[in-house]
Amino acid sequence: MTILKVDNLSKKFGGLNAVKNVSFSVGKGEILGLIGPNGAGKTTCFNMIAGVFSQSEGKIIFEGKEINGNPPYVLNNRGLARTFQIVKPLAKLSVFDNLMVACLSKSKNIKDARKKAKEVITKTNLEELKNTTAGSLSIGNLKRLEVARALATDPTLLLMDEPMGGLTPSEVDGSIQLIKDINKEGVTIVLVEHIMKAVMAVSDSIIVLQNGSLISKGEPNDVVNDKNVIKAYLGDEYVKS
Amino acid sequence: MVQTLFDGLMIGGVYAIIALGLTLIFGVMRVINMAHGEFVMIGMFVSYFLFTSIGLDPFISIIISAPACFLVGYLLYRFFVEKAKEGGEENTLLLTAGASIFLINFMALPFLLGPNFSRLTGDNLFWQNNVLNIGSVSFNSALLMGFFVTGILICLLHLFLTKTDIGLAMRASAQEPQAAQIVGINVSSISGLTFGLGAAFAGVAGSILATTYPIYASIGSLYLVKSFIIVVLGGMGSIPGAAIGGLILGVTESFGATYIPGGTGYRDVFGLIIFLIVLLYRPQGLFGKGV
Amino acid sequence: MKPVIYVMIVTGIIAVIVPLFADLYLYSILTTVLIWIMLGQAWNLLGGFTGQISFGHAMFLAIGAYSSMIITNSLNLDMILTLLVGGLFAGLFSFPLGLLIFRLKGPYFALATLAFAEILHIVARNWKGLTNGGEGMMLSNNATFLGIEIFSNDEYFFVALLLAAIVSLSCYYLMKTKAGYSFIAIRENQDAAEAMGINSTRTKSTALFFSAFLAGVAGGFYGLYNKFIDPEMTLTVHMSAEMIFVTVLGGIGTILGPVIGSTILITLQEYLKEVPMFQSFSSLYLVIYGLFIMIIIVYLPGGIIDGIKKIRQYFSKGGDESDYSKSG
Amino acid sequence: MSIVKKGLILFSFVFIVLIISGCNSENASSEGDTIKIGAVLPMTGGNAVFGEKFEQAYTMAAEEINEAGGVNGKEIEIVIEDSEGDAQNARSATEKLVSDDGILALTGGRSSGVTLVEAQVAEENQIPYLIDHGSSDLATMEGYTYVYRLNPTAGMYPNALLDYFNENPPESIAHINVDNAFGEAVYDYGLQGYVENSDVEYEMFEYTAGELDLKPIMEQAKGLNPEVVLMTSGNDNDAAQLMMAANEASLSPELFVGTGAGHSIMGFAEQAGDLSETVLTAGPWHGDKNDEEYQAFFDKFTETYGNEPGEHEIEGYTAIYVLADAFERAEELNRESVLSALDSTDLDTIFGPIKFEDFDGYTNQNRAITDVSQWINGKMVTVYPEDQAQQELVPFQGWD
Repeated sequence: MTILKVDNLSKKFGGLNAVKNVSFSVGKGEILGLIGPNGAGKTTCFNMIAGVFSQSEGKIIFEGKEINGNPPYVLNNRGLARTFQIVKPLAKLSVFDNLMVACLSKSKNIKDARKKAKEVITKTNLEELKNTTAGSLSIGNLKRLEVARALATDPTLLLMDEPMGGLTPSEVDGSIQLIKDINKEGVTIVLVEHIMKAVMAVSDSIIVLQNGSLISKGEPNDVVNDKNVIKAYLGDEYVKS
Repeated sequence: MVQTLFDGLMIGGVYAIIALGLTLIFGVMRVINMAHGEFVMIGMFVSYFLFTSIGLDPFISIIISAPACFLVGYLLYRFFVEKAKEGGEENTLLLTAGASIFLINFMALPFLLGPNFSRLTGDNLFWQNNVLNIGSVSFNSALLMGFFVTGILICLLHLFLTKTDIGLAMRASAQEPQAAQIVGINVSSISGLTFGLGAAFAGVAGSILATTYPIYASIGSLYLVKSFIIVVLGGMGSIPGAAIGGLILGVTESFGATYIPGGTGYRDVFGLIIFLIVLLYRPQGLFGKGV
Repeated sequence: MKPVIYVMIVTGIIAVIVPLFADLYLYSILTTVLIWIMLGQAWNLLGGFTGQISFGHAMFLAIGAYSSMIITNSLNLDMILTLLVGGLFAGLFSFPLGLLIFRLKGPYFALATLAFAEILHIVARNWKGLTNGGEGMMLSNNATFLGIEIFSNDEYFFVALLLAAIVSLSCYYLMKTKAGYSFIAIRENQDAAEAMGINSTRTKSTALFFSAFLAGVAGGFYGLYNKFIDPEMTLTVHMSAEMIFVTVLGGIGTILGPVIGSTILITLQEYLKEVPMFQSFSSLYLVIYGLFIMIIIVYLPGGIIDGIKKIRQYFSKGGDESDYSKSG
Repeated sequence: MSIVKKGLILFSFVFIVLIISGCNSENASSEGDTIKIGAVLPMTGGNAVFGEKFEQAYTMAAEEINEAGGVNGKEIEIVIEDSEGDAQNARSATEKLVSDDGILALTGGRSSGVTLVEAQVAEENQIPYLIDHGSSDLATMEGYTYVYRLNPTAGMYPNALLDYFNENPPESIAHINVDNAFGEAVYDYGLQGYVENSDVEYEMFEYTAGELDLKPIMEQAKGLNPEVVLMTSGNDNDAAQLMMAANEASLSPELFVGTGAGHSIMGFAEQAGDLSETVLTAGPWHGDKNDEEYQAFFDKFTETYGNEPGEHEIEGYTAIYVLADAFERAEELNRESVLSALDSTDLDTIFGPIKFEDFDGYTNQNRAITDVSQWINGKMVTVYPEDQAQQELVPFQGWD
């Protein structure tokens, strides 16, 4: 059953049309990879779904209800969470309190929130960093905290904006494992990422954008071998005849 | 009607020259300077001292009051403001508020300005109660002269900021200190320069105002709020914006005070209301580029 | 030990010791300190915890002060009711204000609050019917607290002690609630807070409401204590700045900040007047006071509490990280 | 930092407060051989110049009395507390003086707001307070038993002027009034009665104290084409600024009349220069020039302090003499007997006869003489009422 349906979505910034009638849908429990060269409109698409700004044309339907630039907190209450490409930790607060803020938006009182926060912390194994102030964490842990905070709001759909950017290889593996665990608990994920290894490892299906329009859609292996994807990414000479 | 317009332009010129220095300190450097009025007061004191001791005309004593205030501003920046900036906005706000208390009461010590009101008087003061009538409109000649001096200064500062390399370095180190450092700008001394220049312009305003207005230690706080209004009204960091913002505020208050019944008591409210409207609906101000 | 108990103990000790040797003047100093603790706490809710630096908070103080004076002079209600109503008026006034100016951030927000306070100042000076204009208002009948008539300085001192304790405790517990966490989240990073389901405008206006309410209550008490108010005492930039001084000096964003800041600032002002060395020139003591503020802000940006923490960490080599949920 | 530790820190802070304040209240006890007078004055802030004037007047009076053997052998000492010129400091400053038992009476205050608060605190703590300059009528209309006033109230300032107007009624008056307590009292308790029951065309224009751009107000007043322009300002700074604005707007009525305070002090003539020529001022009588006692005071003051005494200095000087006289006549040296002594004060001073009576709603108010004077080449000369007039009143000179 599709949880998110995007149909001929487009967005114009003045003269520039960043996204040109893109359509795709995401099934419940699926992981969708969203890839494409820089400036392909990935983040614009992502932000429209996350409610940061509204679309010029087209519809986004999330769990049967339309999204059109509604404020992020409304969408979050409807079960849509997101992580930021540039991490936004609550710097002066401890890791535990970062999670408390997220848990409180869904739980009735402090006690439940505290219990939930403990759960999430163990699930995302940030246990030993519990009391350190978020501002002093490494980039890897900051990215992990972003995911943990998003998870703590019990989302049904999680939008991830380049969660692996700037990570060491071992941190990438940790992140892949984290995404898989979250997905196992029934959370649908839309993942924007450049590191192909990760996208291939986790995605059930992939869509590829290039200067605003959708050039390929489907299983990871077919998409990877699709000529125009290679052309878009690596340039003509790499296209095997 | 015409008289009110020119009255408004004259007082607008006064507001503009006071706010001019603040466009550098607040507009460009984003430092909320609560002691800006005190720089104006120091400029007034320097002109008062020079006039009473050697009879130097206030407009000429600008060549001494501007560097004097520059020094005060530069020292205040390098020893205090620069360190307080890391602590966040409310720290610079409080630091300069503390500096304001310090400067007002320091100048109120007997051997400086002392507690009393003084004023430039005497026949050798060319500007003494000198009213100029052009057509049916009467002008205070000192403010008229001040109006032209302000106009020239505005153009000079605008050209300085936009055309010269130091001006460019000033704006760069205000907007992106790290980036400016990487390309070899000594940010702390350039910022000190900007702060000092802002103070110097306030000193010039002091000298101009000394011709017609009373000189006492706490006069600075009178136009503090208005200067912030003008800087935001004109657009943060936009020199022509501040000048025109000052004129608009002056003319609005003048018309409000003259034509709205009982308006004299509510005179300042008109300026404040315009300020709020601009702040809410056009945050980059009338002439500022998008913030 | 639960904070409520420890606050009660401390308040009890003070209430017992002070009368032993306090004279009229000392009572007035301590009451002024307690009033500024309340005002500091009120400002801290919005400025310290929610990160919205307001530079015109004197307007809520003034609304509280004028409404309390008018209510006591006309209806002579009990002080508790008068202060609550005064606070409520300030709180209600904060809603339309919040909707209007919460779109603004940083210096613009501060300047907008400053502009509103100036407008109120001019209105207070000219609206003779309500505020008796520049002449100010005198308290015509004596306020009563729980039925007891409050008149002399020691009576006002005890009420002030009680109110300051209640205000500080209510701030402490407010910050423990869900609202408290969302205040802090907005201060730290508004986008992240919104992404976690926090409606920033509603939360900010909630913070402003509580902050205005407490400032109104403190303002009401300030008016009744002084038994006379005029626009210059309630609506000047100096009053708004003093609220910030008290909080930032003690330690912004902490419950104890305003308590320590107010105690030090007010007693320092009075003490400097006493020092014979400064009597030579009448304005010398304020020169020293201004210099003191400048030095504190430069060398103790986090305020005195932060300073104490740093000193403690310096000695104990790696003291415990400040886990928010534990510290004040 | 656990809660307990913070509790201790808080507690220690409050304790330090007690020690600091405690120590300075010790030296306040009376050492027997001096009688102290407490005064709350604006020693800092915008009105510090007036604090200095009163301090000079008090010191000179006290020195003179002490040289002449003091009061029954005891020396007089003046203790001054700074109010910074605003009412919120007045309460703690007054309470500081009150808690010093050596102080038997209070004076000073200067601005209306501070005077009202000082009166309240004096009444609450049963200490006599002799107002020497504060003009807000409220201070002696609240039925206070401990508050006395030797100077006229703001409402009384225009008394002599209103007599003059009754003799030669003007058609139109433009009143440029300051929007603080002083300005309101001048109108509410002084002019309002006259304006309502005479057919003069009267309009008030309000300005804020310290405002520098007064030209629009003068332009509006000009629209009324007034025969008399009445001006009220609390200090010489504003008074001079009003004349300069009138000059710029070339507003030229028959008469320019200030209502005392700012228009009745030397500072006005110094700041306004020749613009002050022929400007009238209606306010407290500032001494009879040809009375030798007054002349002696005038010369001695000018010689010791380098500037000529005006309304403030005369009132301050007189206040100390009135209190000294009360101390002398009091049976014992305590606040109650000083109070009863003040009640029966009947003293002739350079400020005229001093007697405290209850009349038209005032209590313990001295019927101080008011007059209309005119600035003639930098000097204030009484021109009305005739019996004290030194010169004939001349209309406004106009702007040459």
